[in-house]
Amino acid sequence: MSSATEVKPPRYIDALGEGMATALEEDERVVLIGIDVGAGGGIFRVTKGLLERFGPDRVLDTPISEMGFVGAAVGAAMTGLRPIVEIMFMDFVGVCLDPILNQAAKLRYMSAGALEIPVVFRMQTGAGRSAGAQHSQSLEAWFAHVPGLKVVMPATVTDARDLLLASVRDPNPVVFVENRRLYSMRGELGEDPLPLGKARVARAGDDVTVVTWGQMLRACLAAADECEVSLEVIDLRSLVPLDMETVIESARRTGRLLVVHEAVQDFGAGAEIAARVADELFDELRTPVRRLGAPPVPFPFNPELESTLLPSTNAIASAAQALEKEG
Amino acid sequence: MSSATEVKPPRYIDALGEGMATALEEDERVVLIGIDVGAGGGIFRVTKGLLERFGPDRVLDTPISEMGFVGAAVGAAMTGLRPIVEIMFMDFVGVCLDPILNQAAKLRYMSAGALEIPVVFRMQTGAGRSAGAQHSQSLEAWFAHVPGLKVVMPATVTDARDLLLASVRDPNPVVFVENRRLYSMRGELGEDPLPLGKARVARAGDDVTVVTWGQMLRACLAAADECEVSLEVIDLRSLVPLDMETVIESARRTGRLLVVHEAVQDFGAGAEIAARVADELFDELRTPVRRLGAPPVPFPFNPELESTLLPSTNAIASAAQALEKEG
Amino acid sequence: MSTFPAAALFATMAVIRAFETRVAELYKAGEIPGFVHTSLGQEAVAAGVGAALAPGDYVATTHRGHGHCLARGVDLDAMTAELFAREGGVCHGKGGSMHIADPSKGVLGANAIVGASLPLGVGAGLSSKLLRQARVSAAFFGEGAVNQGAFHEAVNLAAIWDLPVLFVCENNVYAEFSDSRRMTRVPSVVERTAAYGIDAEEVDGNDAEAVYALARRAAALCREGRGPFLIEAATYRHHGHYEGDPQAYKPDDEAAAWRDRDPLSVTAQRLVERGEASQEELDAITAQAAERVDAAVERARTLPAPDRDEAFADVFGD
Amino acid sequence: MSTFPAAALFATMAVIRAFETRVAELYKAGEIPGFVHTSLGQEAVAAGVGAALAPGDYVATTHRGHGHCLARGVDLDAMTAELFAREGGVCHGKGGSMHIADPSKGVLGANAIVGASLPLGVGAGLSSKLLRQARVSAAFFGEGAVNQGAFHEAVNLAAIWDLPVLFVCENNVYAEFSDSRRMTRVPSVVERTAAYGIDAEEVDGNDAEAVYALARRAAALCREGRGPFLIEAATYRHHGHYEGDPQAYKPDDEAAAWRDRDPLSVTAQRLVERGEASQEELDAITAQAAERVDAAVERARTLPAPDRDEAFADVFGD
Ligand SMILES: Cc1ncc(C[n+]2csc(CCOP(=O)(O)OP(=O)(O)O)c2C)c(N)n1
Ligand SMILES: Cc1ncc(C[n+]2csc(CCOP(=O)(O)OP(=O)(O)O)c2C)c(N)n1
Ligand SMILES: [Mg+2]
Ligand SMILES: [Mg+2]
Repeated sequence: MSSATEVKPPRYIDALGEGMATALEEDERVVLIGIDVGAGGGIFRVTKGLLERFGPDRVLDTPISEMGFVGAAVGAAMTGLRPIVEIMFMDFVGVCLDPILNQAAKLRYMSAGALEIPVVFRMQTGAGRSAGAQHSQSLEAWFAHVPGLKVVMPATVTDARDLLLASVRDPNPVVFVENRRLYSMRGELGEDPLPLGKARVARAGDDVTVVTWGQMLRACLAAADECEVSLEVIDLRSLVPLDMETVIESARRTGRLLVVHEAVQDFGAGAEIAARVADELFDELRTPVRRLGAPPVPFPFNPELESTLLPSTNAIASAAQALEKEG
Repeated sequence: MSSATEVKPPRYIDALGEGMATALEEDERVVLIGIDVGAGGGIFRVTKGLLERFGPDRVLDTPISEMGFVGAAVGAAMTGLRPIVEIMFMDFVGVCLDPILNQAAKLRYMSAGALEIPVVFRMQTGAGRSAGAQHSQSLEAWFAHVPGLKVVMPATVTDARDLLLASVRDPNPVVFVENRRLYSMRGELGEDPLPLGKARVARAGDDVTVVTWGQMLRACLAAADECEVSLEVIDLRSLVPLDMETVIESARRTGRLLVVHEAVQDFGAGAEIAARVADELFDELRTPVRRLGAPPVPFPFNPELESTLLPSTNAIASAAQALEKEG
Repeated sequence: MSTFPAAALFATMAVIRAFETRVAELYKAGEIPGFVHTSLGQEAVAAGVGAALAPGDYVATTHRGHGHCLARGVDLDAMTAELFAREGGVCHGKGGSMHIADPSKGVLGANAIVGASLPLGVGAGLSSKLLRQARVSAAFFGEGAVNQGAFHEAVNLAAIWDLPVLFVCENNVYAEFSDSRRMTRVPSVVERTAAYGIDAEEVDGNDAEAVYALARRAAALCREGRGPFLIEAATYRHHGHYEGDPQAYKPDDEAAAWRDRDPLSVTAQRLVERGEASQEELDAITAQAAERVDAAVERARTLPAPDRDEAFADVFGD
Repeated sequence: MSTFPAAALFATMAVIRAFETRVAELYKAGEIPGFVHTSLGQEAVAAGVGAALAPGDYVATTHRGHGHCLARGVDLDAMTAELFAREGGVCHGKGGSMHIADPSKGVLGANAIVGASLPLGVGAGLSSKLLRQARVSAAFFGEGAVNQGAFHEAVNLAAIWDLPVLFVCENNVYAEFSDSRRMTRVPSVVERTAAYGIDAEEVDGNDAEAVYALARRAAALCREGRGPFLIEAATYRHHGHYEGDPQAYKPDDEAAAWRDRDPLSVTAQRLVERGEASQEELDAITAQAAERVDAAVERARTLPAPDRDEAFADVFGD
């Protein structure tokens, strides 16, 4: 976007860092916890400089003990701190799910509101880097299925900052899903942030509504560019809360809906959106709701094979065109 | 069902025990691993007598180390054994997910088929016993979202035995979900088992197709009895493989579909079935596909509150009747 | 040695004993839903540690946590109502026996996931340290939980962060139906704790005064920034794992032998011997405890079930 | 002491050194996708343990497992092709550097989840015991993985089940960018292992002969049913955590000091001193290793990408 002369706009990764810095700045109770988030600056350099700036009492390096430090973050959130805990690859929830599933999501409810748990679980997701089957999963649907958790997926540079801040300020546990492949993406930081829980119409259009989030937003916008039909692209921003109003309003207008995500399509989050829209707009839809996600296979190491599994710009464009032709 | 004079038919729990005994009997490589599955006979007495009958080399009691012994079961499956490992309450996957999610589900694929992992993960699910929010979850949708896992939910006495045996004989990792509330249910054992992967029409009908599994089958059949309209009740039996043919065939005939499950409705497995049917039968459905599941709240301890969260026979019947009126 | 009046420890134990005994009966009678795990026989640990902690200190406990909650001052009526799943319950009937929580008393909750109390307790200790509160966080757990990875990770974290965490292991011999000594080659939890380089001591878990003395010393160290500290309290559960457990796994005379060392008798005897209390006084305390529990039960029975809206409240805060 | 020809250990190390060196270059050049973690500096552990194991024994390893795979005889060409994600890859290009697996050689796979190799290795040991195969299962892991609950649970399980598991901890000082000595109060893994009541010994991980001798003794004990056994091999990784890591966290002269104790030099020197090999012979072995690796790389470059159907194959077996 930006020419050589002017200063480059910030990257998604810079916006995340700024969001964390602001959170640490504005609230003494905010702490950052995770493997190499301090001295190392983060395995992907997301937290670079925060230890130097805020000190070891605010930015805590941990051993490789996710069950321990994620659980400790939940316990700390119950007792006055507001931790941001990094789980690194989303796949690693395999070793530290209990504090999220059985503790953070349920303790407020089980204590009838006596316990408040303001904690942010940062994790990054996404295939397309030949990271292999154990470092590429998108499991946001899991967390959306667990009552008591908010699930946030920033897809833009400004949301990387704005949604992170909103998540830290939220009194509830938030699963904050970053997409690795967006880290180097550049973009502008907005003025007044859209609240957590509101979807955003990223591109207005008339023929087909495309609902997506995270990394796939770029592919959907690219598809909108090269597509013969007019796409309205909605960046969902969060699965919980789920802003169905924006989705329904758009799908009602276009009469056609395509849901696109990077996660495996079967039993993925797209199914919930498709099921709701197909029900609410039963008499108004011109065509069936369609979904585009990864097929039911683990992600292979080989880059070509891997990329064939992810919804491509072309696949999105042709799916949208097909819908438009269909009715 | 059975009068006092004749011998009572076996319980679901007896059928599970018989299935495991047969598996241990017919194949030397089958072993049973879990907390108190041996001397204690299982926390719910499901494995009673198996240690005495097959000895400590076939039935292994473990410490409270799920990550360790579930991972060990996967490693054992890779090297010649065919373990049945018990995780007890499904909620406990919070402490032992990695061996299921990142190892069992993926190692065959990552090794291009060189590693075979015939392991059965037994776990029981279900609310309605005031077990509290950490002992009542139904998370089958999670596992169905992970490529490489089969997901089986026996709803009848004969399936408790037949699907368990089929799972043990399967060369793949199987998540085997028992429902605690079915343990004491009595029923007949069938002659020739329906294969794993086939849904079963539990009740033929004409007006509304009801798809369900596990504990909810009973409620759906009861609803079919008291309902003014004719319900075709389908026991899905497994989510992976997913027998959509049976579902589509029925829904095409009735033109109406209701999916009922005990799990939280939002982002639950019902959404996948609803999304597929709404797409495939777009022009044939008379009414929108409806879902009945638990609302998005943890399960409370109080029995009355808890029961109001589970789809009741009445709720199912009226949802079906409403569909029939709707069109 | 303890400067804390032993009679007070006895009184606390008497309340726990009366409560658990009554709860066991009520559960059997079908008046209490769900699962119930009583701490009968382990009262001295709850009383001793409970007395050693200060106001503002934290407690994270387990499925067997009634005694810990009572010893930390959670209201008896509200707890009883909770077990009855009634409106006045400390968790509005939404938590139950395995999830009693009362942050106003520092009780962060009983927990139904074995091992979960340790990381949560470590988190509370982290808050105390970073917020400069000098609060001690006591994490209770059973010897069976020591085989959970959460134990290993949590103790190590507390150690490298020098947190004011008091790890309290109630070694009551069994985990469910299994003798925990068969589940490790090193049955001594204190020995296993050497792996983390923290102070750890074993104590007679049926001697409330001994538990109190050690816990007070350990808590003081934690407050001075010399934590964490692990206490292994050797004790025994008189009842089964859950109420209704036939306990076929217990050797014949084992239970009897432990009952001879019943924590209440141990302290009662000493009080009388030292002339600190007469048998009459102790009987009065015992009777009083039973009356309090009876009253709480009567009260709970009269309470209505929680309002239906409770089922949908408190999922999210705003 | 070792009766295994030290020259053979040197030859294995030479192949690993050549392979890892070349892989690092190719990764830098962008010829290898994904993440790559090399074991440069740790060759003696792979060579020593690899030589001590017998045919049919199992190996479960980590993200840093190239050396272990090569030492157990996984085909160099197939491994190279795998790193190139090509058709002839040992995992058909679907696994990659972090997931090399070859059951025909007993290699159950490298693993990208820290700590996962331990429970899997315990499972293989369980198979060996229950199927009466007297196979040893070697589970490799780094000192950073010792802080995972999986370590704690797996070692305890192997202990109570008396399994033929050889736990091999490569203590290379760092876990990612962190000095592991800051992540525990007890940096000695052998000391921490006392918590499980199993035999554990430390060894100079840069001395292939010492590693071999200890591993052979430990494997023999395992075969006799006297396992498990834990080996802590003190070593150092010459490169960063992953290729491209700037390694700002390493103190100035640390790397240099360790390079003076380079495992290949250590063994080479001894061979020459003891007159078991001349420098010329060693140079020839080194050159040969480089040639083998070059040939494997040339070959891999010519291979096509896997057929597109591979992406959909091997999810389920039937
Ligand atoms: C993660 C997990 N695994 C298993 C269980 C089932 N369970 C409940 S209590 C218990 C035994 C706990 O033993 P111990 O830690 O010694 O505590 P005690 O019951 O003796 O007080 C088990 C296995 C559980 N609740 N959570
Ligand atoms: C469960 C889990 N947590 C974190 C990571 C990220 N990670 C990969 S390697 C590594 C360091 C491992 O250190 P160590 O065990 O000493 O092995 P080394 O890299 O030194 O060989 C970490 C933290 C991971 N892959 N899995
Ligand atoms: Mg116990
Ligand atoms: Mg290391």
